[in-house]
Amino acid sequence: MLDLFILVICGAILLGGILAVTVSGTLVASVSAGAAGLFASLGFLLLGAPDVAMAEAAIGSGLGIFIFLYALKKTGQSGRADE
Amino acid sequence: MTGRSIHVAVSLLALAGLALACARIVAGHVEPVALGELAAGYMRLSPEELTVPNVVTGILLAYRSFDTLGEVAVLFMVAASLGPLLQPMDGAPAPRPVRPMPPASEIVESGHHLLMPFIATFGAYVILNGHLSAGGGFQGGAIVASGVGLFMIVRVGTPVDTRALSVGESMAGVLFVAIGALGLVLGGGFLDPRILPGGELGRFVSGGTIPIVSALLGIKVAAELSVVLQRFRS
Amino acid sequence: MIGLPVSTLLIATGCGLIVLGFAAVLLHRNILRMIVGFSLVDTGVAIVLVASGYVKDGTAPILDADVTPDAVFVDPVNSALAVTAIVIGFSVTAMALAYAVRLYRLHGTLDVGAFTEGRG
Amino acid sequence: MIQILASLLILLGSFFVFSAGLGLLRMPDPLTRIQAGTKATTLGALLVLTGLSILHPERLLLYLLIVAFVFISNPISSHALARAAARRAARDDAASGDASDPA
Repeated sequence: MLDLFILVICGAILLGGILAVTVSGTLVASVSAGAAGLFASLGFLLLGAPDVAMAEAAIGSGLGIFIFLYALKKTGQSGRADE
Repeated sequence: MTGRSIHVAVSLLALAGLALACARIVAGHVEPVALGELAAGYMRLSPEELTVPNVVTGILLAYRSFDTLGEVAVLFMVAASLGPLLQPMDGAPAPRPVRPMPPASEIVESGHHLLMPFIATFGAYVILNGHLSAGGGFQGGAIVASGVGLFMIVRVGTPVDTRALSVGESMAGVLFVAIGALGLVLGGGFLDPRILPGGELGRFVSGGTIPIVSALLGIKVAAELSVVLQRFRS
Repeated sequence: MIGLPVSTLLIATGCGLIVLGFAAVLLHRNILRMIVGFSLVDTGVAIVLVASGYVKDGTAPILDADVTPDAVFVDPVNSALAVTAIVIGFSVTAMALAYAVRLYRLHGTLDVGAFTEGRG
Repeated sequence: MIQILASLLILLGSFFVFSAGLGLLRMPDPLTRIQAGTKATTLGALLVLTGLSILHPERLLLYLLIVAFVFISNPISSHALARAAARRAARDDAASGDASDPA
């Protein structure tokens, strides 16, 4: 049962990473990178590192997306598929 | 567009090499059944010498606290250099006008009044209980900074006072280094936490200077991350 | 499920994330997409770092009241290093984003081709 | 008996959270997605935490705090999301009058 849970978490991390690389909009890409970080913090919890899990959840996926969104706003491409 | 296709081909080749190296790492990995010598030493020494049950905090704030100081210095340099980097430039072509953000609605504003005490209390709890349970200066500081981020979303027009934050941050940094120097004089080395009595393992007042250093680190990290957010917002 | 230990699975995931991040860095032309790739590499490195310190059936290295005397602990050094790596990764991302914003203000574009091509 | 009741509550809560995820995938536009996501997850979290507090009555205060936090933050965040989505939809309608090339 726990094995299945770990497999699901690994799949979710990789899915977030693949979406962050392949999707066409920068906004969606940065949010899915943050989602990968959030699932990674679940993985840290399973690996017995709650300190790292808290740091990743608060810094890596919380504040990281925050500054990405402000940078997207400053460069005027918040949303529609660019390129 | 041959240059582009050559670029893609070389990149794919490099990625294949990286993937091969990673596959070798994964294939060669064996899950250990016991701790290494260094880790076992830390697990034994941290409760005995420092009276700190959370060994990760013990490593971050006592055995390797010089690293932590350097890391906070890196954060400080980033926060300081973002100001000139993100300022509007004189000679550059005028940037496209960014649409101003609409003010937050009444529901979000009232909710922010309700939630802010929760977030601040939780951040302070995580900072101050870093030596007893999971958490510490970095994590709690990030939680407080995310509360500041909520404030920034709700009060669109109000800038956060970066100068006051810098003053508080510098005071915390000076006190951090002063405690470290005190350890050099009274204890066994820079940032030695044993200059205060250790106390009983697992009590709130224990671990020598580690709770104080953790609180200072939390103030520093929260202020620096808030300055980073404000620089990106302005 | 498939017989592999927990840490091997998560090391594989972290390595996959590193490769994906470098793919984004190498193949995208938009600078912001490259920075997204670098933050993926950050996350992957943290996962590999923590997973390589996992001990079989280990618990968190916190000696509070409900720890049995014969408990096995996870390597605390890797956890401490990973916390450091995450905070430094955040500040590196912030610097990179600031430079991207500055480049956009100077040239009006985020395409790397505009900065390299035409200069030989 | 008590354990069966608690497990049933947790199962029901998980079903609601699952249906929220299904709604996020299947609903056609942002506003209906937010509606599916918020209501079902709030109820699901309440049911799961009720079941857990029957199983562990000594942690009741902690679960009450979590329920309070979810009940404050979940509607507020989805309200902000819905407002942003409505604004964007209004702006797109206004923009589609002169420049009709969304590609």
